[in-house]
Amino acid sequence: MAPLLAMSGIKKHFGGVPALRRASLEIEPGEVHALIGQNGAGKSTLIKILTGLYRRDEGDIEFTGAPSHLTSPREAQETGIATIYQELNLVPLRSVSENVVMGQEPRSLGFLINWPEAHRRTREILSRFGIDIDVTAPLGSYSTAIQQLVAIARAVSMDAKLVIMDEPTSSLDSSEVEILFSVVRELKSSGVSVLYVSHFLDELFQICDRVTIMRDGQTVGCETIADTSKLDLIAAMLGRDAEEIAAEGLTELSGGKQDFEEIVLQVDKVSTGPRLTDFSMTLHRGEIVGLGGLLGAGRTEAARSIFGLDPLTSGDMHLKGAPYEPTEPAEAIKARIGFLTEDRKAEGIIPHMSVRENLTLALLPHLRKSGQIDLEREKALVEDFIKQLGIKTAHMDQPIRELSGGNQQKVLLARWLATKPDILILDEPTRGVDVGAKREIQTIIRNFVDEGHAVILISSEFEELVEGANRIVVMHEGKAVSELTNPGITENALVRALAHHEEPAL
Amino acid sequence: MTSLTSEEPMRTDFTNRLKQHGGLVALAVILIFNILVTPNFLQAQTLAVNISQVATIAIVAMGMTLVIATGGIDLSVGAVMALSGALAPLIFLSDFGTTYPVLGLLAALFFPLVAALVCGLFNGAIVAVLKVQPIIATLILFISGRGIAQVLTNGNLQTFSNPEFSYLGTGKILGFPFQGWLAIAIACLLFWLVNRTIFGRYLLAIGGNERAAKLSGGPVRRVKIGAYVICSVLSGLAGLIVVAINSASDAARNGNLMELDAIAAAVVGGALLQGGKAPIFGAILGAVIIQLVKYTLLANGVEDEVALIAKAVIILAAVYIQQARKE
Amino acid sequence: MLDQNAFDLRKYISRNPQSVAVWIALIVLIAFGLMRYDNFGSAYNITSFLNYNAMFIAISVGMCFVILTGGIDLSVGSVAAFTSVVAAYLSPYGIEVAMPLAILSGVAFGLFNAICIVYLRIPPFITTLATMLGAKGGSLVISGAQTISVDWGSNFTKLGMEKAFDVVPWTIVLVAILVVALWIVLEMTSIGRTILAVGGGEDASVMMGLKVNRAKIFAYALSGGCAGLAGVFLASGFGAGQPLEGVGWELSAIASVVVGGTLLTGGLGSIPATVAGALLLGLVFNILNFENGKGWISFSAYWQMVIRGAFLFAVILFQTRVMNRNTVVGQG
Amino acid sequence: SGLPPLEQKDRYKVGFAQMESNNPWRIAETKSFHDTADSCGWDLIATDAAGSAAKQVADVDSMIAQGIDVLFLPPREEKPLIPAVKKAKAAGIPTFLVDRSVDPNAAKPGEDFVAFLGSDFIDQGRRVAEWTIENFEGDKGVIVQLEGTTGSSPANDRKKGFDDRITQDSRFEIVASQSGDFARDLGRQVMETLLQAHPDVNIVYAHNDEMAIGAIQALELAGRKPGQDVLVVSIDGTRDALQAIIDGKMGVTVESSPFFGPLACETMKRYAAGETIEPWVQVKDRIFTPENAAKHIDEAY
Ligand SMILES: Nc1ncnc2c1ncn2[C@@H]1O[C@H](COP(=O)(O)OP(=O)(O)OP(=O)(O)O)[C@@H](O)[C@H]1O
Ligand SMILES: Nc1ncnc2c1ncn2[C@@H]1O[C@H](COP(=O)(O)OP(=O)(O)OP(=O)(O)O)[C@@H](O)[C@H]1O
Ligand SMILES: [Mg+2]
Ligand SMILES: [Mg+2]
Repeated sequence: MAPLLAMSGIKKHFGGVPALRRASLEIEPGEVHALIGQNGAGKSTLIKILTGLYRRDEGDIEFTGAPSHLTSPREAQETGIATIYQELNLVPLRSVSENVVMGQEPRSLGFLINWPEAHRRTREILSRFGIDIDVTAPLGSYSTAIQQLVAIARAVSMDAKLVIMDEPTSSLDSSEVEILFSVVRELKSSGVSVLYVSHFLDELFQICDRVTIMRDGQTVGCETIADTSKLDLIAAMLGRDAEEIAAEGLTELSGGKQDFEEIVLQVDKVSTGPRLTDFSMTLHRGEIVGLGGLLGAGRTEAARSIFGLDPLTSGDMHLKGAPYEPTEPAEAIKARIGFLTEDRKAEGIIPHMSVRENLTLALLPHLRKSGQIDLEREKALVEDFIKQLGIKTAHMDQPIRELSGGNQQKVLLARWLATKPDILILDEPTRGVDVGAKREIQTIIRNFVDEGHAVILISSEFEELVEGANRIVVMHEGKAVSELTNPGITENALVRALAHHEEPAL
Repeated sequence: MTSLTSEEPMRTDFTNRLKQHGGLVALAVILIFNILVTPNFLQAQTLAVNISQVATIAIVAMGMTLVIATGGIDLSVGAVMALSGALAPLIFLSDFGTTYPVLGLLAALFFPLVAALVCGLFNGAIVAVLKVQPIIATLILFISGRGIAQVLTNGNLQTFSNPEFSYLGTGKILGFPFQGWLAIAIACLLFWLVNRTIFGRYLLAIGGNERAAKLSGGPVRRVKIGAYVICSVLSGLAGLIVVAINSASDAARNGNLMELDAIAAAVVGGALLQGGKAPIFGAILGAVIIQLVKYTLLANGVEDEVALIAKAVIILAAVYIQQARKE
Repeated sequence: MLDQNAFDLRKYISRNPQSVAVWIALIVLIAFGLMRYDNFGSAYNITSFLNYNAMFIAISVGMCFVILTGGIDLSVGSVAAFTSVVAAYLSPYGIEVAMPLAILSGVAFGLFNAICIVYLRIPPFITTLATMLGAKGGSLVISGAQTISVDWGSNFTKLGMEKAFDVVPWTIVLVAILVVALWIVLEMTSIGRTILAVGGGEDASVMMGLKVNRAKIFAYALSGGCAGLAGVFLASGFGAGQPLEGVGWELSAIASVVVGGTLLTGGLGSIPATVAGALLLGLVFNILNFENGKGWISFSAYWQMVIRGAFLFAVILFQTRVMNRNTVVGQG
Repeated sequence: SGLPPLEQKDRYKVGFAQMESNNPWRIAETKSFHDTADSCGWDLIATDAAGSAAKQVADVDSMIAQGIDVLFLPPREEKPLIPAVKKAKAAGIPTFLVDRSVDPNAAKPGEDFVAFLGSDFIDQGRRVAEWTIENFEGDKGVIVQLEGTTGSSPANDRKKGFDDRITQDSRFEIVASQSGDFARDLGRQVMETLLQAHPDVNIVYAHNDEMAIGAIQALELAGRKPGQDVLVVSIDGTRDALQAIIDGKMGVTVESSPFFGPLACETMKRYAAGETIEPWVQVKDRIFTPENAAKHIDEAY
């Protein structure tokens, strides 16, 4: 049988930087095909080329046996490719119904949208996912998980030959994942192919038939799932030997002292609104405390409350014994707290400012010399950090937007290290950075706590939390529900705590 | 220049540069055209005339550039000009002003600028504290600012003869108009402010990414208000200059349509309406281009209505060149 | 066919707190006028008020579409002046020729704006600023800098000066049809919803496979067309094409749209509330004229400007208060 | 279809729909109506259309709704104000046009409105031209004309009157004619520019005194001697212009008086008394020259 989709020799550059160099992908009709690879391997780019969102530099695409030259997602939809992109691409201001039916809304009289029918159809589609909500409300008023499911529902409702899911489960809990799987199986049994991108390798073994592995913009292998193992896949993704990996563990965070005495931060029953209702934790000098939880558990809100971004509605905090209630970030920074945010683009970098200017942004008040910025000191300091953290930049005055994600992240990390904080809050510090940079960032974090500082670490990567944190505070629906202590935390224990938010047996 | 790597082919380098300096290219084209066509263009007096006419637009455009750098816009500049322009003669023609001429003169310079500053505070507070969209926030003073000026003067034209005050608009240093020097001094000051001070760094950061700036401890409100205040004070100054040149204050006309000229000058000079860039000398360049276009069309007897169309085309072309640079 | 929730008042209020503010303000102002002035509620005042404000309602609803996409259209005033001249020249051929062609000339300006914005990627503010200058120059050129008399013999002036069935002026009938039609377009057609989606997130709309460029082009063309209609009203209601009219109309249209609760960043807004915004701002003039009759503020016209600014400020303050109480999702 | 009658009574509700208030002339005119109100028994409603003919019509509408007895209207434009005139008539309100008129083909005095009170803009331009022809001493008159607001009727008429007369004398040539928008500041800027392009100019004709004063400033800034090497002529008769004439900087200004209040009162009373009013109540425009400027400066505004 001819493949449903065949992509070969795909190349793509972004402003001189190669993102894809000879990528290929083949999908059979009616199969569930996995696409895996490290952050930045090029998975999303490959998908966007397929759906016409990006134009390829080179390469051939055949869909249903004919050459395909799609130039927009709309054309892709019309030829039978439905896509759930990685960055949730819906319109939060508009209603759930609109987000589901827009583009193929039911009409009456040929031009008027039939709203009752649209709502009915939306409810019906969502009910397959076990969701029963007011579909006329703005999508943005619902949780990320619901938004994610709405995006999936939209794609699934489209009568496609191929449904592409780019990391669909990153914000779903285990029961929601199960529902998704049953929908995927349903699609498969009705002859629809599914391209499934995920970092959760265990999932692949449950629903996928074959897997394509990408590394550094190239396709490095295609296996039948049944014939491979998790370790093999990881090895292929990293381009390293499977045994070696098994021996050394996956992160650089592990290690460090184990006994902590001096409490630097004490948070008691803090709430800031519906997304953070009851949060408590203790942080000692020299300690990494992880915050565990699914997306939407309120980890970011917890960090925001400590950083003075959301005013407390109840509870209190103590910093080194003294009462502490910051009302704006500037105060938190003065109290020697730093906050590396999860959304690098929206809350971190200032795109057209230089590496130097981005790096010293939080430090500016200390660089004042006779009314102006002490440029000499600024340059020396930046020079120092670039060397120390191994930031790859042509020169310090290069605009930060031209740097790769990992290097941008290092600059932002340096922004906070430069303020010499006592406490550093890191929200997804390694999200979207490549393997090498990830290890380097983890080393920087390790060194930082070894110098006697403290870190609050939020990460969706279980290894990072399990191996890195001295303790993990598990959160669920805005509450701290349990606490795990290293040594002895395992991924399984964490997963169990997350799923059932109950004290796991150690 | 030397720090550039030589890896890029020469040609793209050249076209890139051309785009980077789209404004300068436009200026050169206009200058060459004028030298060839416009009678008596190459004269010191022509230069003096253009400097004296461009100075007020340039001064306001620089302030506007700061506001635009924060991602805002200020429609009230013309009204603020009218207000401060109306206050000055009120003060030095008052009993106090005529009894104590020197104090009166100083007060006539000081209080109008204070009034402008208050206008800036008002705009800034509505934008930064109440978080109202800048167009609407500054529309309030756009509508009522001129009205206040006219209420103060009862709508009357105030004419006067006060050589000391008129020096602002008619004085010359080294043969060139005082207000031209003033504009250059302000440009240097603002350039320093933007590029060397913490305020300037935050200003650009806020325009570039407001949330990131706030999360890095930037005083977002204060800096935004500051930008509106500087813009208003500069507008107030421009209003005083106009009054000084004319030896008359006309609250109905002073600064009329200045907001459009200033915004156009700032954008032609390279400011991005979404914020994050504050090309101070670019604003001057933009103002000069707009002034020269006006001069060229007038001096060559092009009718008013055709001149409008020409101005439209030139603004579009200049911004298109600027825009191409970003892609 | 209608969204049943469109009529669920409580939901409407909780989801559109900003729009509610404008309705309250409008009702309060009308009540104030009725109580304070004789003849304020007379049929003559109501019809002449609506007749005059029909032009502003037309450009405001057009502007609303542009703003919903996240853009802006500064050219509407000049375009209306231009089309009034076009309509005046064409008036001998009757309303059935002059009106469509004049509206088309407005649409042409809108399309020009759209091309510069969508394909040349020049920011809307600058594009439409240039078009504002260009259209003004153009109308002065084609009119020879004179007002152009309409043909009083043809049926052209019927539109602006006569009443349908001797009851309601044709202008009002027409603008009411326009408002209802555009309301339907926005609420119940795919292009209307696409416009809302584009304003709510342009990239997301592209990825959802929506016809984003088409929606933007439609919005600017529509705004040009509405300005064209306003120009027809202008020519037919005043008997002349007026190249000098339209100054400042863009700002009052923008103010009407924003006062009506539409986000300048796009994605959220409503046609009826925009009409309410236009009526509210127009009513201020009407009330000031009546107040003049009381002899209080008539001595200086300048007080009127101050009062108008202060009134706008009050409405905005009121709106931010209302909004703070009912936090809207997706803002800030 | 005769004119609506006006009964004789002690107090009248009078509407004055001013077109704009952005220049001293208009302000003086409005003030003149206010000043006359008490002595003439008027309850005056004065509106301001801020330069928009359409709004002026709407203003008239709201006055009709308020039930005025008499309307005084300086129409912003010749044609667009015709509906206002007709509506007032339909509402039984006698209308007097002030300082500008409407298109006589569409609305006629004695029929649609009572009368036009005002001067003749074309004639003003012609008189300036005549004075210039008589008093210019050089061989060749190189003229720069500063026009009023593009498209406005005084600008069009003052240009026509002047151009028609001056071109009859071959000594004169108009080398440039550009709009200064009736404003001092713009008049100065335009003059500065035109002076560079046409340094040989020796006559400046401005459509109003404000622009003339601006031109004088431009000439002085450029080191010229207005009154000696450049003759400045204009229209309006403002205090500043008369002072400039006294100072020898300006040649002539033809009066265009804004003080319509008393004339309006008188004409209205005549009409109420049943007199037939002449269609055009002409205002006698004086001409101010170096000979009489000092005598009249105290009457100027
Ligand atoms: N619009 C863009 N402009 C510039 N570079 C880009 C752009 N999109 C992607 N890249 C770069 O292309 C490379 C591949 O990115 P891509 O998003 O395809 O990775 P991915 O495999 O999907 O990673 P992840 O698992 O993090 O989603 C990365 O180095 C990224 O920085
Ligand atoms: N006001 C809001 N309106 C709509 N969505 C929101 C709002 N605030 C937060 N969200 C969404 O809810 C998601 C989860 O919230 P939150 O940041 O509290 O979770 P979290 O546990 O920190 O998750 P993670 O850090 O893994 O992203 C956010 O990613 C955001 O997309
Ligand atoms: Mg990806
Ligand atoms: Mg989070």
